[in-house]
Amino acid sequence: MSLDPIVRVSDLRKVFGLVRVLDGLSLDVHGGEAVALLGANGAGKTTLLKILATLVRPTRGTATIAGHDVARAPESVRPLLGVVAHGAWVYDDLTARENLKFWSTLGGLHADGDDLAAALAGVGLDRVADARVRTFSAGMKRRLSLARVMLARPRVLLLDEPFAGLDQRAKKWLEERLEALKASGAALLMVTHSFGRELGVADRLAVLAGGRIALDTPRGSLGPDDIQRLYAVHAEETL
Amino acid sequence: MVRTLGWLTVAGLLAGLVMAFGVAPREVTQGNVQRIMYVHVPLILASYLAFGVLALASIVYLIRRDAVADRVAHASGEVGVMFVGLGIATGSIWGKPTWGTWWTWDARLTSVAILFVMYLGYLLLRGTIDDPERAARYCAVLGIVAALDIPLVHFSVYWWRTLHQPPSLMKPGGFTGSSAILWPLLVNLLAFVLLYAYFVARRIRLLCAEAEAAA
Amino acid sequence: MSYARRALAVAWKDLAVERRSKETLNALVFFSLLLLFVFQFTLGGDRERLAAVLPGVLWLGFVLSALLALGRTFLVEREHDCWEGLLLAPGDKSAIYLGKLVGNLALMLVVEALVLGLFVVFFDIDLGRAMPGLLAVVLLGTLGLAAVGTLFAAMTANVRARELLFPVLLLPVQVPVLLATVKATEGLLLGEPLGAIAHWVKLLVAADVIYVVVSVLTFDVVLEG
Amino acid sequence: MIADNWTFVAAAYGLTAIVLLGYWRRLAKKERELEALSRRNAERRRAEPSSRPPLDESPLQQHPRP
Repeated sequence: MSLDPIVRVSDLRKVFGLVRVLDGLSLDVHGGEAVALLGANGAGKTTLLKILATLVRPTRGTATIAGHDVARAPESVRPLLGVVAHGAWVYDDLTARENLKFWSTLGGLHADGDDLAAALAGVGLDRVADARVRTFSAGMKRRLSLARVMLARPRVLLLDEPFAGLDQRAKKWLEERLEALKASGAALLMVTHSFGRELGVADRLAVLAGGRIALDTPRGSLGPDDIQRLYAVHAEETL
Repeated sequence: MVRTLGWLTVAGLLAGLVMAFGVAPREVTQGNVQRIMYVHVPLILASYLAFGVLALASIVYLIRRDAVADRVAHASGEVGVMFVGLGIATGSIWGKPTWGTWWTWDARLTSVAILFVMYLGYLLLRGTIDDPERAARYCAVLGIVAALDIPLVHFSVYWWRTLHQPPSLMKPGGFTGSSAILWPLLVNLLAFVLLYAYFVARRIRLLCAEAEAAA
Repeated sequence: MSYARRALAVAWKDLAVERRSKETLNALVFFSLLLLFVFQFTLGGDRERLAAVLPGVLWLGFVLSALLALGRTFLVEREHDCWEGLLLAPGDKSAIYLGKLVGNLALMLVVEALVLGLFVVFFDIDLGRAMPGLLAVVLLGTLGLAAVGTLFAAMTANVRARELLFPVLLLPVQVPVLLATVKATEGLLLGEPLGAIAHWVKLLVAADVIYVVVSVLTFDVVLEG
Repeated sequence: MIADNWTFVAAAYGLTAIVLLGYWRRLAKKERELEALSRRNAERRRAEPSSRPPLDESPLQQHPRP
């Protein structure tokens, strides 16, 4: 794990209309580290991800990725980012290979045929590489968007419930991919609702409640039920 | 400051009225109905000023993302649309006795009507977007595109009209530019520019207060 | 030069999606047939009246199909949730604008060729002499419509009542282009030499340059999300 | 010498006056409303300083899923 954090968030506030969704949130994520972000529905998890992904401007406070401020210098942040959000960013009428080619070209990468084939094979989509994405299941679309992200070899990965809707085999496979990315030095921030095996990847757990980080603890040996208890204590107490 | 501007405006408007009805001569061909010019022309020229300020404020906003610049654009757009709308109304009221019809596709009235619809769209866009930051950005872009479009509108409408009917420069029915008409016109123009400035200042103050109340 | 490659990638993607789904194309083809019948019923019989009204009718058909096509520019992004993907693409966003512009131009020109073809066949109009000039005017006019249309489509993509807002914003701004194209077409169909409509063509060129330049400069701001 | 139709002149000036006054009054009215609103907010804020606004995240206005 590298020393100084790649992702630094300090005293972040975001107001929608009259509602203070984020209110003085601070969080750091180091390279090679994965942080699981837990929190009740509407606690602001997705808002935090969107701010870090330079999609939403914070009302106050700062968030930097590799030293670049996400609000003031989004252009220098974006090449470092890999975002796997609810929307899988796939065009149904294009094939998997065409989708990948489009996003890599748009991202300014010079991925040639073999890179694309390797990425597709990496996510186990090589057999359906030339099938229309319209025929894909949610899990397959998720794997395609992960292939897109890995092509760019991001330094920071923002994942919004990556494990949702995946079967056991796909979850195990995704876990290995995320471990590999962590090993390569990328910082991972993963929003999740479940306490089960998904958290295996996480080195730290952060609970978001009341617009702030209510708990930030290394996962260590915590089993699913300990996490459940800790979450219940911190997440509910401030609602 | 705004209060003094207010009184100055009132003085200007009164002076304008005195000039328009007292000093200005009774126009030879049209009779007294020509006095409508002293409110019709200043309204339209002041609205052009408003749309110019709107474009400049939009450019400043895009460069510095300064919320005040956006409010200047917003206020200027609102007052501009009101002025140009009144300009059209007074123009057609003036046209009725002069040409016998409420509306003629005269070059100047047509291009002014197009501006009115274009900047009405600006206000509609501003009203439709809830998030203030996004509304400011989109309206700034529209403000600039609309301003760049004004010369194109003028050329196209004038060429479209001049092929059939001589262009009427300042007002319907030709323009006998004598100094007796010029002075009242200039005084009224100054009065309406002051009025524009006063309304924009009040509106900006209101927008700032609304923003503070929301924060 | 990844700028050009990115623009081409966007254009290619739009045309590929359109070629496969044919959503917009079908809608526009059906729309132009509808237009043809409406004009046939109202004007068909009387040849002089038709000839006099033809430029206006033709461009009305072009503008209405342009509104349909341009209004859907960012529909595929919205429906497939790819809007944020475009936002996060590094580099100058105007590449995306130019890609979308090329895609729109191609689509609109195809439909315009169709509408023109249908008019020539069904109203048996002789375009022979006017053809080269008309081609230039149609190209310039379509570029004018598409340049601002693509920019405004991006602005109204995520806004309530966008189907209403888009035409209300676009049409007033496009009055110069509409006037110029209709008048130029009228001149050409009356057999006037290109010189007679030179000022309209110059206006169209000026408008196109202004629209494309201002759109390229401001597209980054519009696509900021 | 066509007849002097003062009625049209009166109509033009009258309409202009009405609209401009109407706008001025609307501005003044809104300013008064805002004044009252902010005064009430200030009192409410002084009355219970510690209260935290409700946490339900309003639908993200940034990207409403149409």
